[in-house]
Amino acid sequence: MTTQPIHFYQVGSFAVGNRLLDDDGRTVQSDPNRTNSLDSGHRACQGCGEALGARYAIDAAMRASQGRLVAVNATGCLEVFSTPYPETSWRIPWLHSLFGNAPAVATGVAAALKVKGKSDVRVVAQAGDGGTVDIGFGCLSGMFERNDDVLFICYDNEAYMNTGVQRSGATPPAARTATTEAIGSEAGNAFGQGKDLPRIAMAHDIPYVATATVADLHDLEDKVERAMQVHGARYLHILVPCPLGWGSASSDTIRVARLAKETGLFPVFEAVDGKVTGVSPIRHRTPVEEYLSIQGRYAHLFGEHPRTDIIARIQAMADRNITTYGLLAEEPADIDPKGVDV
Amino acid sequence: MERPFAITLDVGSSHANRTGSWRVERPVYVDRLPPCNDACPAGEDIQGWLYQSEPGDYEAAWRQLVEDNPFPAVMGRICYHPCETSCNRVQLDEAVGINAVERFLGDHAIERGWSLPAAGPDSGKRVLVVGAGPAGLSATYHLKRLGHSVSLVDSAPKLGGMMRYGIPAYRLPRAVLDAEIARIVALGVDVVLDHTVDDIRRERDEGGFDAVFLAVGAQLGRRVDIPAGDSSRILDAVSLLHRVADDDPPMLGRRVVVYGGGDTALDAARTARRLGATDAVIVYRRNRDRMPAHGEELEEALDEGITMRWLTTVNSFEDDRLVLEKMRLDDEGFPQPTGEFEDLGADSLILALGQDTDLSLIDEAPNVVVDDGVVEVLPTMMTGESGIFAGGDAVPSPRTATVAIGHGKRAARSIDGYISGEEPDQPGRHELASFDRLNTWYFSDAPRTKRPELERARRQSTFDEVVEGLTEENALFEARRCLSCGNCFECDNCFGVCPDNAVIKLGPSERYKFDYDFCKGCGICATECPCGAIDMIPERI
Amino acid sequence: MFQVRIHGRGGQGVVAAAEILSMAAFAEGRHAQAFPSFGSERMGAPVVSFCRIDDRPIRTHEPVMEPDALVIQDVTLIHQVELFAGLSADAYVLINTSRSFDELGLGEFARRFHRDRLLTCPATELALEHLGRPLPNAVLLGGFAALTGQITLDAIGTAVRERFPGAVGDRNMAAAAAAFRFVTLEEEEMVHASTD
Amino acid sequence: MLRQIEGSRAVAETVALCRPEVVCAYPISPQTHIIEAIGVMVASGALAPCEFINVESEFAAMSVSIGASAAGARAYTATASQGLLFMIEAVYNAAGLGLPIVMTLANRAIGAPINIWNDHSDAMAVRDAGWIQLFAETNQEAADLHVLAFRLAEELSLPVMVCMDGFILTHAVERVDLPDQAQVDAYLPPYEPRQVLEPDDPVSIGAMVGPEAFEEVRYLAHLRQLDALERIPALATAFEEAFGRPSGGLVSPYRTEDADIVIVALGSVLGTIKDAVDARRDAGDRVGVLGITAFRPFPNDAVREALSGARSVVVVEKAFSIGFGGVLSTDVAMASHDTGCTLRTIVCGLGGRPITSRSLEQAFAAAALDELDSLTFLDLDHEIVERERTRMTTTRRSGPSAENILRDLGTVASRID
Repeated sequence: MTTQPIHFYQVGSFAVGNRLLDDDGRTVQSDPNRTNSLDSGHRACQGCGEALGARYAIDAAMRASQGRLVAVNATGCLEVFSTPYPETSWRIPWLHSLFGNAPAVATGVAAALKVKGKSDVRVVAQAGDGGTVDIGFGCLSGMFERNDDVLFICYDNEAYMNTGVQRSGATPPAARTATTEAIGSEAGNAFGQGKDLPRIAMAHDIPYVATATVADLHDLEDKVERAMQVHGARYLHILVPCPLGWGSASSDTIRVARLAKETGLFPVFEAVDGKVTGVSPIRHRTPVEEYLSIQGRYAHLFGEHPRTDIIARIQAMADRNITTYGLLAEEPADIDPKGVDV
Repeated sequence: MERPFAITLDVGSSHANRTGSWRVERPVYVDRLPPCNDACPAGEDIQGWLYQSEPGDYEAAWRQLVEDNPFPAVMGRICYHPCETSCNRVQLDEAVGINAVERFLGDHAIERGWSLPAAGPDSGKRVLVVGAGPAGLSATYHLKRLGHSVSLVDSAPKLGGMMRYGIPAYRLPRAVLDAEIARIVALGVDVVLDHTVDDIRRERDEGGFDAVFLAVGAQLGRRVDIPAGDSSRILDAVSLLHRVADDDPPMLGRRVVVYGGGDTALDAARTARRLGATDAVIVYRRNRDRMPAHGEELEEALDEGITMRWLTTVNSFEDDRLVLEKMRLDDEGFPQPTGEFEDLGADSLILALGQDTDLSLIDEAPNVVVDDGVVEVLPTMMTGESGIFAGGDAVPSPRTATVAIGHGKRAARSIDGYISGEEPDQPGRHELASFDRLNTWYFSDAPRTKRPELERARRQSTFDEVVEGLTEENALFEARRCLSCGNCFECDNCFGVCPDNAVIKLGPSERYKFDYDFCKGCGICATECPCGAIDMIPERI
Repeated sequence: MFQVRIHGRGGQGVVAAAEILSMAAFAEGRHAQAFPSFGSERMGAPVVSFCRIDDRPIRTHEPVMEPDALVIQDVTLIHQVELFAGLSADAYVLINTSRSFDELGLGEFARRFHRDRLLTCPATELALEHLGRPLPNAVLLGGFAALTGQITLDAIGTAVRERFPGAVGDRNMAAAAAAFRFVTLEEEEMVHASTD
Repeated sequence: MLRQIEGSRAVAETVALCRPEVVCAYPISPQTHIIEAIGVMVASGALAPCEFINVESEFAAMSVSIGASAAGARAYTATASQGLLFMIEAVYNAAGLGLPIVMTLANRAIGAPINIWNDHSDAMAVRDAGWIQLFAETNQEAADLHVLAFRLAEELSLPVMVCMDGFILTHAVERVDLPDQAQVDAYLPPYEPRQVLEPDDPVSIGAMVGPEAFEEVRYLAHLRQLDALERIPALATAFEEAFGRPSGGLVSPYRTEDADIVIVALGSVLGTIKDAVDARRDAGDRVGVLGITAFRPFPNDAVREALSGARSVVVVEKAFSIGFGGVLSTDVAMASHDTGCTLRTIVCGLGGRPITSRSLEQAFAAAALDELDSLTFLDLDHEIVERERTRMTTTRRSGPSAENILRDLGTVASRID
């Protein structure tokens, strides 16, 4: 992953757009003519991170494929809030089949396009963390193993939100869900490895695996674009905070995602052919408390008798990520001289 | 293609679902007052002209600037820039080098020979401005733009007041001063020099002026009675600087002592060095913390080898010996004598103990109230006598050129209102754009560009300018460090981060608007706005 | 049988309101049935819940088509959805707002009903005052008790405390009692107004 | 062209002539020979263009077919038994989305106890999934029905399941007249999808449908199955014209005119039944046979008409609804409720239990004398059943019945492919 050169246009490298940059220096989202693949009128909650992440990713994929894109969607929040009869929010060809089969359905679409000679049309499959790491896992692994020409995008909000916030294989330790209540000495979800899907995907040696968050649009769009440049099975894992399930303010969706990355709890990296080739370094290292304390699902760790022991274990997880992936930039990203061209 | 019923849906159908009805809070775009603008005594729209500079449109930036202040090049040198002190960026890394950019724009304009906006259509009204310092010249400029004819009177042979006679050339090169003054005169000003006004009423009535602006400044150096054998070796800083400005420098000898702790004391000491003094010592009754002089000035002085005698007073001056007494600060922080004395060899003593105003010209204008040696004025700058306004060092306020320029502008507007019989419209001030409203994540970290300084050896011996300007690249860089506090600068964040596509991008310099049909009021746009230009206001329930 | 329909938004405790009302009826030894409308809506979207109260066992499970009372938790809903569908001229309507029916532009509409059966009550303000949180659902039940006389404030109290044990329940109850007083006063004023 | 060929092979070659564009393969006996053969044809280039995809489960096999069909490709797969149950969620989904997938079901029993041999339990388990279900009596019909199935599926935008008895047909080498490519091309036009995922005309397929429209959606699906009742005979006629032999259709009556006993059945057992019936005819009983080719949609009218003259009807079934009785019997009873005939059910051939014409003859003879029980399990070993029942009532921990019975029979274990 090539870390962005900082264009010194006030916010050139971090904001969605910038009046001082020409169009190719801006994000897809800054384009008034972006596809809006997931259009207004959908029924997602206020401040839904998944709705945001889906539009970010699919709009970028639309630009990368010159608008020749087909999407397959697993059952889940995204599917339910985007296509309740009689209204759809999708502006692209879109197919929903079942909860657990999105990767296989996408494989079928890709096969059909190939046999029909429509090589210009590309296929994305999308699912939440439940449809990816749990019920869709078998089909996903099969798609990876066959290296089918599909970009699979997981919008990870770390629980089954559509059914009312139950624990999934991607729910982090100590997090409260409807099935891991904040009761008892080990309140919330149990400590454990969880299913590290990006790593599992890498183990299939597929050409491209990457993680991203809705907090860094430039990074997310770059990864979608790179993923679209290659063929075969590709996997993009996007962290999308859920105000309802995480108990965070609807206005904090991006902030929470940013903190997930800046604490090191959610490593943002990129892997080609099963090898990590780049990480998005932490810009302002932040203790995990800052991330945990603004989410209701961790409220039981604070309050009158803070569970410093559990917070310490979570901090340890973050620190491990920081060492494993080398998330601390050696020297602060320096300013690109071209950034102040006169 | 015939679609299967219900299971297959057509593009765009979700627009029928107006999710705006979910909203309990609505986002609204606001413009807030940036702290720099708030702090500028001359009332400049600093964020405004920095915004113009960022794309490199220096003329637009300069024009924006001179709307309020006709002296960018001068201010870019001598202003003590409270704007930078209050700049929100201080809390991020360092303040934006506003003053340096201002100077760059000022110099750039002089190089390009840009002229000020033309005088307004003739109102047929005449205004007398007494004193051609920053206050008088500023008032003149704004009065001309309002279409009034101005007669500008000064007792000195040249225009500029303290800018010329109080500030040494190494801080403010005369060419720069002359250029910016000339631009004002070019608007068509009736200038009368070497003329001292002794009775303001008579002057007004004989000249048939509709209004008067008093900007006579504070020209009299304060003296204290110091027992001295040869009083000719004692002079005050104001006259020293004045004579140097007139190319008639006095003989000071090699050992010069300056008594005082203000900027003038530093100017005097640094000037003495340049006149050949090997030892320039400043004697001050209090300590450094209580010194009224500005920090940067002191730093530069120390760099140049000026030495300080803190907590010390001058007791007497016999032959070539000064008798100094050590002081100590009492609990209130006032200096108290200790009875400990010491000698200091000196060829001359310069008193820099502050200045007084010569107000003899209002003796015949009893309604003009004088208190503590300065003229009482209303917020409109009008004195007790209707039609007579005053500003600058002659009224109670900090005695800086920037304040004076602000007075000039305010007075000009009040005078315009007075003679046209209309209340000058007071533009309502926006709420302050505080740091906590910013989302600084989006701003690139970037340290401030320091202005290069003349290497010391050269500077001590000449009156060449000490501080050089920024290169264009640096100026641009500095301008782009602006956080645009409280004012949208079109970063597209709100447009990008809305999960409901409820923000409409109106195009370059047109900003954005909300689509309340679909906005659910989540507030992400407000949280992620870098400059805090979005408020969330509750929908009434 | 007395049938109630409650309108609000996902996340405002609309379903809880119906449940609490049914628990209150149960506490009075009556038969009650509370149920939500199931939809794909999310937090913030308009939602509806229902409650039936009767002295006999309730067998029907059809939706409530013609409610005897309407409780509107979120006044912003009046500009959309068939809020007043199936409402008879004898129905009760309680709207959570500090404004009057005329201010809401419902003056004309309101004249079709009994004047003393249509009331507005600033439940959100009362909730903020007593709970410190804008949760008007339990509060409105106090107003409902006063408006319809279908249930006693005590029964509401029992149900609220069962639902929210401890301090939260007490604070909710205080707010509900305040709403009860508010509505009672309004009613009395109307009586005076009509007798004047 | 006439060939002496294995049923699976005949089906594979016929399917290939139908030019499927995406074929999904996941192995399960007894369907394996079919997809193996197609795999070879794709690999050799004999079948092209075609994507042959080795998937990781039956669930994926049907899911890949769904994606391929929705994207405009002619999709085919095959399965059996447990495999069908593992994909059942996707089976319903394919029908709900109206995707014209054709699937061969090599009928096999469902465990536990695990059993790889033939009966119809699997087909009956997805009876209500919304698929058209055609049953083949012979390998000739099995092959022919696939050609008809693709055309029927694509005309109506409904998935079609061609059921053929596992092993009995799939593994039997018999004479089959295979069509040639030109004949099939003439009969089966290229797939023109009713809807397709296409960037130039984007639509959302697979919306969530609430109470306000779901019932209508289901009713429309029912109407399309009723349309199939019209189309199946028409396509059968067209088939006979094109290929010079009858195949398919809704029902196939045999000696039913003047019959006062009619035997009703599905699939390959019909052949055996016809032999038994001929024997009973020789013995003087007026017996006939009604073969049901289209089980879904169920041809009520055709069945009623065929049974209208019968005094007694015997339904021979290779599946039954535990705790009730016949499955097909229920449908036949509904169809003939007003013909005044008596209806009996013979359950036989479960888990591959051989069905002999001798046993059938005895049963039919009993039926002629009105001595046949209303629900008869053919060739059931009552002694074993009794022994196990006593074992269960006497000892709590009697162990698994299947193993007990095998022990009683002296069989050590049974080979499982």
